[in-house]
This record gives sequence, C-alpha cells and structure tokens, in this order.
Amino acid sequence: MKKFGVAAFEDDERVYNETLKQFDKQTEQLTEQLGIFQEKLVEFANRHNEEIKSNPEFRSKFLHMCNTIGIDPLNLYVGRDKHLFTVNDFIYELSIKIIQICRNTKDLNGGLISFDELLNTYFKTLNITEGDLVEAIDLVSTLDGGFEILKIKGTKILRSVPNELTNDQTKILEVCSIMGYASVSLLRVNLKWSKVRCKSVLDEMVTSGILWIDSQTHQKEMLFWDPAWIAKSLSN
Amino acid sequence: LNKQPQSNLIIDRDKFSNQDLFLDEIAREIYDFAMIEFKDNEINNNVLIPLVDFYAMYNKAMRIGTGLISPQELKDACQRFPKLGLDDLKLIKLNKRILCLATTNSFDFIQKEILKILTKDGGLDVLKITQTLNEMANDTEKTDNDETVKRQNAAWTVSIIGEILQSCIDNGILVIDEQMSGVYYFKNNF
Amino acid sequence: MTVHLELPAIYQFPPLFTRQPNKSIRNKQIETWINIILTNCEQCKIWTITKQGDMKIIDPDTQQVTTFNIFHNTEIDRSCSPIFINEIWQMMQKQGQLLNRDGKDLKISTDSDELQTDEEFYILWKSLELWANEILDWFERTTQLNKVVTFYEIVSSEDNFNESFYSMPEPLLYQILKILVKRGRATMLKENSKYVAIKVI
Amino acid sequence: MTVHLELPAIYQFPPLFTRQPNKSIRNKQIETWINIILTNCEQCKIWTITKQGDMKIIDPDTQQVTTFNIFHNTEIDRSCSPIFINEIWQMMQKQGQLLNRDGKDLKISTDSDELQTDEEFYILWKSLELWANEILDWFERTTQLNKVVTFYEIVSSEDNFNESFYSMPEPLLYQILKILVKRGRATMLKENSKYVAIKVI
Repeated sequence: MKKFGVAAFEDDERVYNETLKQFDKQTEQLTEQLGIFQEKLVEFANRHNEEIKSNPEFRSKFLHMCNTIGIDPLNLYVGRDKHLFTVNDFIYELSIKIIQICRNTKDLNGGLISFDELLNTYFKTLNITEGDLVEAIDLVSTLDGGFEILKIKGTKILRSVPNELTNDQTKILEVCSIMGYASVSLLRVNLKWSKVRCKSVLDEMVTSGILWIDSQTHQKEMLFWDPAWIAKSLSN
Repeated sequence: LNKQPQSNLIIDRDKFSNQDLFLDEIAREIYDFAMIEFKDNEINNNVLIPLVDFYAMYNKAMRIGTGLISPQELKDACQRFPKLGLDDLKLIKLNKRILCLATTNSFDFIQKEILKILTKDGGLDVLKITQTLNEMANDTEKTDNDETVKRQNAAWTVSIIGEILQSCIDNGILVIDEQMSGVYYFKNNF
Repeated sequence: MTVHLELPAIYQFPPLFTRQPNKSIRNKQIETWINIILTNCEQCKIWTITKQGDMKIIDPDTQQVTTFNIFHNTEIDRSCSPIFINEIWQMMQKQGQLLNRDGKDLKISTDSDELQTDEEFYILWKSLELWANEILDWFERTTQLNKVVTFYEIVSSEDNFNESFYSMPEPLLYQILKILVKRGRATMLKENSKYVAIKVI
Repeated sequence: MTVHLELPAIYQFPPLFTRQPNKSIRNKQIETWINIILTNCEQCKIWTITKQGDMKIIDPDTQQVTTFNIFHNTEIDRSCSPIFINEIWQMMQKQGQLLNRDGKDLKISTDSDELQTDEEFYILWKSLELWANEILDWFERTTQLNKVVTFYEIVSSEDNFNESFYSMPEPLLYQILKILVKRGRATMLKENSKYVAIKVI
C-alpha cells in the first residue's frame, strides 16, 4: 500500500499508524460523500452550462475542481453542442481518453483495439458515436505517433503502435474476426497457405502480442485467439 | 501526474485575441512544463517522449479549465521553440515514424546506456531493458534535503525504449533473438 | 456455476487458461487472474482457497456450500495448469495478497507435482496492515479498549455481522492481530497454550 | 552433439537463429551460416544435406551414422525458421555452393508446402570448376589419360583414399565430369543407359 508522507512520522511508528488508520477511515467516508458531490457537480455543470462558459475565471476554477476530485471531464458534456469551453474541447478530451485507453490495454491486445470495444466497453455510458471516434483519432494522428485506423472485414480497428501489419497478418485477423481464432489448418483451408507460412506468421503475431495461444482444444491443434473476441462476446 | 499546476504556467486561450501570440505563449508553457516534469527523474535530465503521450500528459496536468489544446496546436507550438530561443527541447522523428519531444542529446545518450546494459548482459527483452534503465535513473536521482518525499517517477516507457531498440536494429548496432516469449536484444556480433 | 460469482467477460476467453508464452502478455494475464480472484473472494466473502483453486461458496440464504474451482471453467472446458497456477500464487504472495495458514512464506515449487490437496491459502483482498487498521478502528469505535476480547467475539459475534471482518477465520485474524501487538497496541492471551483473545490498549 | 563437429563460438549466439530484419546484417548472418555449413561439411566430408538441414555424420572409426541438424542448436534451444533456411539455400545456390541432385536449379519457394523430407542437396565447399580441375589433375598425375575409368574407381578405389574427392557421391561426380566433357577433354561411357565411366584425353 502506498504511504503518505512517511518521513514525517518515521520516528514514531505509532503516531504514523494512528494517522494512517484515521486516514483510511476518513477515506471511506469521503469516498461516499465524494460520489454524491461528483453527481451534484455534473448536474450543476449541465444546468449552468452557459454561465460557466461565459465566465473564464469561474470556468477555470470550476473545471480544476472537477479534475481534482476525479470527475471524468467527458461526463461534463451533455452533447456536442453543449460544452464548457471551446467547441472542440469535447473532441480533444476524447482524443486524450483514447490515447490513455490504448496505452493501458497495449499489453493485452498488442496495440490493436476495435471500435466495438471502445464504444461498448469504454464509452458505453457516454453516448459517443463512431464518427466522434474517427474525428478524435484523425486529430491524434497529426501527432505522428503511429495511431491509425485499419479496416478488417469492414470493422474498424485502431492501431496505436507504429508496427504496421503485414498483408499476411491482416488476413489472419480477418479469419479471427469470424471465429475469434485462427489455426494452421484453418488458414491452410481458407487461404491456401503452406504450413510453414501459416506457422511463421502466427508465431510472429504471438511474439508481437497480437494473438494469444490456446493449447486446450480437442483437435490437439493450437488455436491463436484475437483478444478483440472478448469485447465482441459482450455485445453478442 | 495530477500535480497542481503552477499559477504562472496557465495560459487562458480567451486572453489572446491573436492565435500567433497564443501559440508563442503555450510554447513557453509546454517547454517549462516538460523541463520541470522531467527535470530530476530522467537520467541526466534527458527528455524523450512521443508527442502523443506528451499531448495527453500536458493537457491533463496543465490545461484543464483553461481549454485543452489541439494536437495541431501542440505541434505548432513545439515548432516555435527555436524561434523563441528555447533551445534545449526540439521535435525529432524517431525511426521516421514517431514524432517525439526530446532534449538535444537524449537519443544518443539512451542508445549508449542501452548498449552498456547489453554489453554487460546480452539477451534482454524490452521490459527488462526499460526496467534496468529506470533503476539506473533512480540510483542517480538527486535527493534534495528538503524534499524527502520522492516524486513519482515519470520514467522511460517501454514504447519509447522499443523505438530506440528498433533504431539500433536499423543501424546495425543490435541484433535480435525472436522467440514466442518475446524479442531478446543482443549487441551485434556478426 | 453458482449465482454469486460475477466473472468478467475475459473469463470466457479460452487462452486465459493457457500460460501465454509472450512475457508481456503473460504479465497482463497473471494480473487479470489476480483481479478475478480478489474481486470474487471479496464479493462472496471467501477467505480461503486451496492450492488447486477450490473455493467454498456459501449460499447466504440456504447456507448450502458449493465448491467452485476458479481455475476450471466448465462452460468452455478450459483449466489452468498447476505450473501456471503456481506462477499466479507466487505473484500474489509477492504482492501480499496471499498468506499461508501459518503465516510463513509459501514453499511453492514449480517442480513438485504432488500438490497436497489439503493445502489452503488465505486470500487478502485487503492487505494485512489495512485489516489491522480496520480492526483497531472497531476496537475504538465500540469502546472495547482495555478489555479482553476473544477472537471468536470479533469475527463471529452477531453484533459484528456488518463488519468487513465478520466470518474471518480465526487463524487469519491471529496473523492480523499480531501486527497490533507489534505496534505495541495490544497484548494477546493464551488458553491451553493457544492464543484466543486480545486486549487492545 | 558428435565429436566431429567443430562449431564456432557464434553458433552459441541466439540471434544467429533469428532472421535479422536489418538487411546488411542479415547478409553477414547468411555469410556466417554458409561458412559454418561449408567448413563442417569439408571437415567431416559430408557431401549432402537435406532441405531441413540434416547432415549424416559417419564416425570414421565405428562407421556409426549420426544425423545432425545444423539449423537446430539443442544446447541453446534455438532453430532457424524454414523461411530463413530457404534464404540461405538460395544464397548458396547463387554462389555455386549448393547443387540439386539432378544438377538443375533448385525450386525453393517459401510457399511450397510439404517439404519433401528426402530432398537433398550437394554441398560444394569447392566449386564445380575447381573440382573438375582437381580431378583432371588426378588423371594427369596418375597417368590415367586415354583410359576408361569408372566413376566407382575414381571415388571409391582405396588407392584414392587420400584424394580430396574420395567418397564423393557418383551423381555429383557426374555433374563435375560433365564440365570436362564440355571442355572437350573427355567422353563419357554408358552402361544400361546410365553413364558409369569416363575417358579423359
């Protein structure tokens, strides 16, 4: 557990523990109060949208307070037309959120995340459209950080790592988009590839963290799963 | 990263009638922010961060309430550094694909550090290399007498180290051992 | 599966049960497993888990006990291997989320295949320190300072039904209370050479 | 590993087995591989290698045969991918260090499936031209000019035990002798519609 200002109390462990305990207790109560407070603030922001907008000083303080107490700024937008600052703040905020999501999930999906997952898992309550995502990602891509939208069988995927997919890798993801997984025999039948080619591309995708292996099938053949399946299974 | 921004570093878009002046001002703010943010938690004050990550970091830490800036504004502002005499930071493109905010010699510096690590210990993956670099950074970290509470380390990220490793492969300094368990880096012996 | 477990979508993802060869994926995979275990144990107030992953779930209405193995998903017919399970235990122990019954370090060997089936761990969805604080707080809140209170009272008295530590196994409680003793806040009392009560000052 | 192979230190370097992405490094890497293969084949007088890299090593004392795959280092548990192995074959063929059994160009395609396990190549640690010269030299040195000499005699006669081409497979010899025919220095003789002997003039 994280320590709070340890040094000040180091000599007197008892005082420290006292404080810590007190702190935990307060934290618990505060969390509850904070929840209510957050709700009220969002309500307030929505109701007094125009007033907040028109007073820069107040707006600045207000938004800082929201940030400090952990209100997701995206919650402050009732819609694209109602915003607390410039017309574009909403889309900038969305861009930032997308960057953060991609960084947090990179080890799980190798830097590939489907629009489905973004919309259904992360932005479910926020009323964000595919168009919003495209707009935000276009903005992010001006920063030349390797962000790009791919299309796999008509589904949009956001790639947030600079390694471009090879044609073979893309074809495998297409196969995965149907079953959730690919395997050497599936690829041989569907793509008419040689065994060697199937195996080497699949292995390569495991190495780069794009596919997960499943060795417990009844066919005794290794399956290679696309983690995008997880979000997909939720929406089905 | 939810540090309280310093009051002299907040630039309110509304106070500027002119986009040009606004960009100059945020260029200074960005510069100060980056230098302060990385001052004593990167080895020898080296900064090297993808502009994408910096965009999220800067907006989150500094611009809440004063209007977020757009990616284009960030890029434009950074391009003004030379003009404004802000010479320690510049934009560089790593591997012709990742735009980064960097101090002048940071790239060479990290490359040298990585090479040192791999000369001593061949066959490490990017996680291990990043971890080793960050441990080294912590060891050399100055401990101010007044400031006994250590700051949260804005350490090297795996993604930036990965990019530098990629560049070391492109220029032939390093070679790889690619296994299902990951990619392991070695000093070139061929 | 019992009605009480709320498992995340990734629990139906077959590769979750195969030890991933890619190291960064595997780190994420282990982290996911730990989250699943802690969340479920906390929600269902499950204090112990066997080395194989068996958890006893008690239906709050009928008091019926169901045994559920977290590492075996019958729906998709996938299980974690003992070697992989050990890797998860090791990480949890390192992070202070798992405790041996005697409070000693686990001897988890990846070689030994003969898992002793009766071996059980305590699952700490809160750290020992945090538990100690909560219990200390209870002593103060309920004005039990300077009184001898039995372990049984603390975790089993109906008065404490709504306390977070209600139903905690006594040996685990003992490990937590030792922290208060160490802090100089408490002394423990023996009966038949076994600690059974505590006095917090 | 057999006692007869003297492998260089770089054979224990794991990246040797991964196809390097950097092209100039990869060229050096392939060069390293070719050196390893040629040196070992020459030292152990190994004339053929399978498409997978299997070489048969015959113990000179016991005549026992060991199969060794040059592309798989069991000590460090590393192997070359078939795609990379093909790249090595292609380079060797281009440099005249590898010959198909029928003397035709190899059809090495990364996409061709079902590697025929019996597919074997001749390894030419000396070029065909050089071999042709050495054999011509032998004809002159041993005053065998204008005599009919069987292929068998050339490569299997005990008199030739110390010649560099001793134990060379006859089909490979045939490919070499064709050069002498082409130069107008020899004619070949058939038996049962198969060439079996040569007369050098």
